[in-house]
Amino acid sequence: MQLELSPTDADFRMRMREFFTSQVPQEIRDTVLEGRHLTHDQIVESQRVLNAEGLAVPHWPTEWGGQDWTELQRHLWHEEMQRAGVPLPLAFNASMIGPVLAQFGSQEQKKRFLPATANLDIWWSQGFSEPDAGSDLASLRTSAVRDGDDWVVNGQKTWTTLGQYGDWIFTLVRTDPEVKKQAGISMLLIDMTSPGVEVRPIELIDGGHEVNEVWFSDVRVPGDLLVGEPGQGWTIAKFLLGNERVGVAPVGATKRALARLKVEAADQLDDPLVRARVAELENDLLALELTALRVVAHSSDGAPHPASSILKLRGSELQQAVSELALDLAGPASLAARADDDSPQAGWARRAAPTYLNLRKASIYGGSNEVQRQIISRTILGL
Amino acid sequence: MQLELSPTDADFRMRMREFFTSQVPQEIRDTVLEGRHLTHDQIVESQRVLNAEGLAVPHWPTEWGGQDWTELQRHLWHEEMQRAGVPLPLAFNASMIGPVLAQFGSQEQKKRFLPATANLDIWWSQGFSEPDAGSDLASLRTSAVRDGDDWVVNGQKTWTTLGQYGDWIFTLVRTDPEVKKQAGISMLLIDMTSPGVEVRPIELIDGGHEVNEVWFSDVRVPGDLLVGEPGQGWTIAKFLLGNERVGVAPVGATKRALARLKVEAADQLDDPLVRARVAELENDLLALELTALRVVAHSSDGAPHPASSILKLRGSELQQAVSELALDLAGPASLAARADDDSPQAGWARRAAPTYLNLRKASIYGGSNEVQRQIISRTILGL
Amino acid sequence: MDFTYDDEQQALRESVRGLLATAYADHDARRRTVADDPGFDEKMWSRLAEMGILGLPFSEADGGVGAGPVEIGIVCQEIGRVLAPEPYLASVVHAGGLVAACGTPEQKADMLGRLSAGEIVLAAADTSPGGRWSSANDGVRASLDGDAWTLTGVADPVVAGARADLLVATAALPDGGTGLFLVSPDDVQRTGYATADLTRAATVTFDGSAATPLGTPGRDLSASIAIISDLTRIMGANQALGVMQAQVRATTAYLTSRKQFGVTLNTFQALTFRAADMYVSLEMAQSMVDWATMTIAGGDPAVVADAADRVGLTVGRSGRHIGQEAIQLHGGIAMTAEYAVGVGTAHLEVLEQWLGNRSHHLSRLAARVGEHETVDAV
Amino acid sequence: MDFTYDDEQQALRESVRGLLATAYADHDARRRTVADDPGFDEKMWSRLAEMGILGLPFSEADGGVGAGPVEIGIVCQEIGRVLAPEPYLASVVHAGGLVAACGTPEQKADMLGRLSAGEIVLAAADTSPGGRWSSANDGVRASLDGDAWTLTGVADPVVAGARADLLVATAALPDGGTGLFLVSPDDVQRTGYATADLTRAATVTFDGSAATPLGTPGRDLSASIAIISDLTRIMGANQALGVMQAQVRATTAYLTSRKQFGVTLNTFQALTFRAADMYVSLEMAQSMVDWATMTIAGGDPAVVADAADRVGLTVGRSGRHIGQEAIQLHGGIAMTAEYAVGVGTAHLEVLEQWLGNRSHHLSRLAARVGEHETVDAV
Repeated sequence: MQLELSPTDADFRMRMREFFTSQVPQEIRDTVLEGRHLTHDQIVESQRVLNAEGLAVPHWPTEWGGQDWTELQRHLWHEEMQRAGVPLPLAFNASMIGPVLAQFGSQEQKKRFLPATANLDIWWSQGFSEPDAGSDLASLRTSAVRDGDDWVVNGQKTWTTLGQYGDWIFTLVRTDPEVKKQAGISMLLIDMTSPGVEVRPIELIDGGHEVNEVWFSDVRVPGDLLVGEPGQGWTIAKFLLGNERVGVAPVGATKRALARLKVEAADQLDDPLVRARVAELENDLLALELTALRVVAHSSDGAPHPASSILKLRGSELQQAVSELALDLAGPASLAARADDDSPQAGWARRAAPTYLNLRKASIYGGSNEVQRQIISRTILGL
Repeated sequence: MQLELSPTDADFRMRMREFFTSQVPQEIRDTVLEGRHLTHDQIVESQRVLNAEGLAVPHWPTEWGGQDWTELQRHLWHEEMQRAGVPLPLAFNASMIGPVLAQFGSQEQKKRFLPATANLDIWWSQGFSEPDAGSDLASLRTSAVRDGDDWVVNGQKTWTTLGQYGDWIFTLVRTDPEVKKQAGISMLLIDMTSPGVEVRPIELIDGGHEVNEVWFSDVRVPGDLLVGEPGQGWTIAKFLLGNERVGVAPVGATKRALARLKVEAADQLDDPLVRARVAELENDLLALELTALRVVAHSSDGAPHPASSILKLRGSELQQAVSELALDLAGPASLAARADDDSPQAGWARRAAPTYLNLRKASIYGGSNEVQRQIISRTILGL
Repeated sequence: MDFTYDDEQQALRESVRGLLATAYADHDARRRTVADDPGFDEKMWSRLAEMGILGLPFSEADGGVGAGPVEIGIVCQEIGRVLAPEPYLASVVHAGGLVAACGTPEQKADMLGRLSAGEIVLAAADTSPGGRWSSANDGVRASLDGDAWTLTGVADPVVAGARADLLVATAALPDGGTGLFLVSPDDVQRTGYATADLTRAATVTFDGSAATPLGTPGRDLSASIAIISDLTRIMGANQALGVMQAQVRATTAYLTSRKQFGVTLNTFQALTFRAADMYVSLEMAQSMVDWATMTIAGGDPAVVADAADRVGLTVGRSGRHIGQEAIQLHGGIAMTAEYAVGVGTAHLEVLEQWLGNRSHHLSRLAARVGEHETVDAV
Repeated sequence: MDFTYDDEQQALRESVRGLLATAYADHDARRRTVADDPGFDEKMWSRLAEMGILGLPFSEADGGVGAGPVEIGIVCQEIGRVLAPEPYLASVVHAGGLVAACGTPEQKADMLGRLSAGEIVLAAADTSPGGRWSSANDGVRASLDGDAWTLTGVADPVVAGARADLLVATAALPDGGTGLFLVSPDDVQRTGYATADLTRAATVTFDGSAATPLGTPGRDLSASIAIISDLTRIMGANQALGVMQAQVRATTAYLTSRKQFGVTLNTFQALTFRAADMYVSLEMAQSMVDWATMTIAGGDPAVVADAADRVGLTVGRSGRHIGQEAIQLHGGIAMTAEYAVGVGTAHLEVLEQWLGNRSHHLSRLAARVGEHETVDAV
């Protein structure tokens, strides 16, 4: 057992830190650090800066732009981005469809999509959840029917995050209604400019437009846009969801949020009860960070460590707890949630309530905390 | 809606307060208030003082020593006893077998047992739980087989609280193994001096001897000691458990415990974090007390209000939380748990750890908090 | 001691519930109403006036109905239940309460009469940017030149401040203490905005704004301001209770109807137990709300202030618990503005941070634990 | 960075586990052992000496093995796992640590050699009645008459104090500061007692008791005393971790085997989810324990003190959570002294209140939140 980073890893970390803080535009990083909303163009710009340096998709195969890093190095890369306020590479591209195509895609699909995906020339959306298929994804009903070489898609997806920016969408569709649930599912790549694709915004309780419904009406999809084999969709989806592990716990971002809060609400740190809440959170975040490092240390390539469920569970709880503290420290100023920038109330205080409300999603999306508890109790504890 | 007690009720309360604080020996009340263990004789003495004034079994039929009080008056009586440190009348006598015999017993049984039960001339024990029949009481296996006019009892009961003092025990036994679970159960009254009855102590984690195993080996019980009809045991048990409502939430006792703690650990009240814990607990206790009053106000005679599950749940949680605060305030002094009275550590601090450990039972015994949550979700919420 | 409503109170509840249900039982209607300024339905405001609801707290002499705190609490609970956006708490209970407590007989008769009739909307400007629930408002200062008073400074958030026909403003007096002033919106700069739950508030900037003292000019009214704040807190707790009742009901309905993995969600014990815990929180909140509301009749400001802290702590905590769990047990759908549950959680937060959050109340209670032996209900 | 044990550490763990398992895997054996004084098994103490476990922390020059904190932590975890009652933490880690840190070369060679060989039991007397985890011990005062030192005052609780062959006592020095003294049990009055988990402790009364200064006479050793307390806290956290691991394991085993209503308890999702939360607490505790143990090697007392507070807070909270839930999920059986789970909960409490409870650590950490921007693992 040893705490210190090896000289190699310490150098690596320093290199990441220097790059992120010097090459990614300050304005973009400030937007992240202050908890403001990133624009489409900021997200794209940031990812291209990373990609130019080979830092957008390090966990991909080296052939397609990946880096041959250790798990620890990937972790350090991820933490340093959060520390510096660098927007993480778009998850739909970097963590989801990219690895899927690298693993299951045809050589043609790889050539066509992977470079553009790494560079965010294509913005991918995710089309998995449906109104009646959330945690129970296998119940999905969106259908794809063979018509010559094409597939004709009908149905509805929902909770499509940032679908309003999407160029393409990777979807799970039912290609065989006769076989049992999981076996009839396939993955299709769909150009969102195709006739019959409609994206409708869903307004969230923080007033933001972050998720969408996506409707498919007789959308014609060429046959070469099916990933893997027909009926392999469930396998691919499990592979994809397993890859969510990297970056599952936003430790660095939550630490930055708490650190900023200590500065922004510094006058309230005289209150021993406030200090105690901060101290508890800092300690919990340390425990979480250490647990993430332990998971990294024990991960072998590929298979997600079951303890990643712990990271998701605690990570979301602490992210929410910090936002709750911010709300309490903001107090009456938090009412100015939708006031404009001329407001006499501090920006962080105005953002406190929307952020608090928005982050309720953290324990729902990406495998709810109930699902995580189920994984822990079944897979780890054998219950 | 009105907060004040009516003049009648205010008088009633003052009368109770005066009686309890002047007629029940100070030494007994100090024992309760300081959280020390009562002796057998103290419990008996106290109940006889109450019974002489008609205050031991006020909820019984007036014919058998009860008082024709309102629910609110019963509540005030109960709270004032706790406030004054008066030991509550022995639950097995006053709240369990007494009402059962008054409702289901034969006239002979009533005459024979009720006056002696009210006066604690007979100390009753409860023989319900078995090693494999706890929350799932209907699985009980202790058998009673007809032999002429008698019943012959074999089996084992457990968790028999204060069984070491028991003169008689009311038991649930299986008199008919052929019919479905609940239908084959009857209630028998058994003289604990009968041949074949053996009481074995169970040592608890606080070092105390509070519960026992009771073994029955060919114990012969005269037929006139069966309560009600054969097979009526389940009905009687449900009636009995429903009666546990009165006194289900030890609000007054927990309030006293917290008030004493504030005095005993007064030097630590300078710490804002300690004050905050105390303030939270005081507020929670107030909410619980008010809820108990609301339940009392809405109770119609007989049927237990479903909200009584809330009182049990929160009552045990707060009782435990106060004991936990005491432990933290005791600090290193709490190590002197089994030191004798010559110890230089304060008595309250020495009792902190055993009390904390002992009160873990509060959320297990008498219908565990899981059972209470089930009742709430099913009966009240319809889930 | 009695925790039940009498027949008249029951009738009041039914009629308010009926009126509000026609408008807002469908959450879409609430959503449409708050989409545009002033963020509430002026017609509903008139109807509430016609039913005598707006005049409930004020004496008949002043054009009101002269009802008690229990009745006002009933109205607030019903408002909370459907998230009705009308500024009852801000305008009637808080601003109206300040006028009733401190105004001259003429001021009261004039303003409360018009308020009760639904002719005007009042707003209390009592908080400066960054202020935290203090009855002093150091961000706004009153000056006296001859017998003309003016105010200078900024108040924010002023709930209902953009729509208000008249502002009731607190300000630091030249000789110390805090006074109350009536200020015409024409004499200030106002910038309206929406809170997270689409309640409306405003930044109000006084810049030598003409002001009419409420009551005797120059008198320190801190004590009265504090009392009315405490009453508003207790009524806010009633409103929060209504929200929580609706959330628990919605959650149980969802658990018994929504299917996952082929069965309804109430098949999952981990969820039903959490619903049970929500219900426990709700009952505790109900007890404290009823109690705090009843303490008002006693008329002792110290008792009411204590009750306001106590109910603020309990309801603050219950609100967090129930509001968060209601969203979690619903899942994604409750994250949307289309669904009342998530918006209700936003409303609970706005009420709490506006009137005093649980940390604030806990700190105040913690400071007083040494002053009593036990806290007794009666 | 490496969170895994090397081969030697693995082997150490296996051999300690093996030895302790033969004695205490059956909880009845532990129960019989603690029933009588001295509350542990002298033969086991000798065997631990023979295996080199007692000498683990001490240099080879002093008769020890010269192992590092990770090795000592392994031993403490294994002790916790079976609730072994031998006074390793009190006698070796704490009292032995004080001697190692402050003794003269002669004192160290003498005492640590005999301690490592299992020939003596030491106990640290560093707390006065009512004292709360301070390195000053105002309840015991040292006096110097000529070159003869004496102590007067009361120490309590002194863990392992009744059995100890030699006491290592802290005392206020005549000229200020805190010194360390060796005191023979013959020169004090001792009253032994059992703690809630049947660990043994004692009240030790010094009444002009002859005392030999540890190290340089008269020097203020507060800093060293604090360092050893922090090391003991971290090793206590290792021990608590072992207890919690055993409790989580016992709970999952119980849930999969115990039947109610005809099915095993793991059928009830409300229970399995709570077991999952216990596991989360356990993992967080494990991370902090590993981390805090590793900080010791860095040798910076301020870092170690901070780590002791952090692990104290986390393990304190995990211990409450896991200890309470382990009993609750077992039900009545865990309330009995016959069953290891409840006794483990008692042991967690004794460790916590002996070495510093979570409130204490939280207060200390809270006082420092303004001194750093973030808390970083590396």
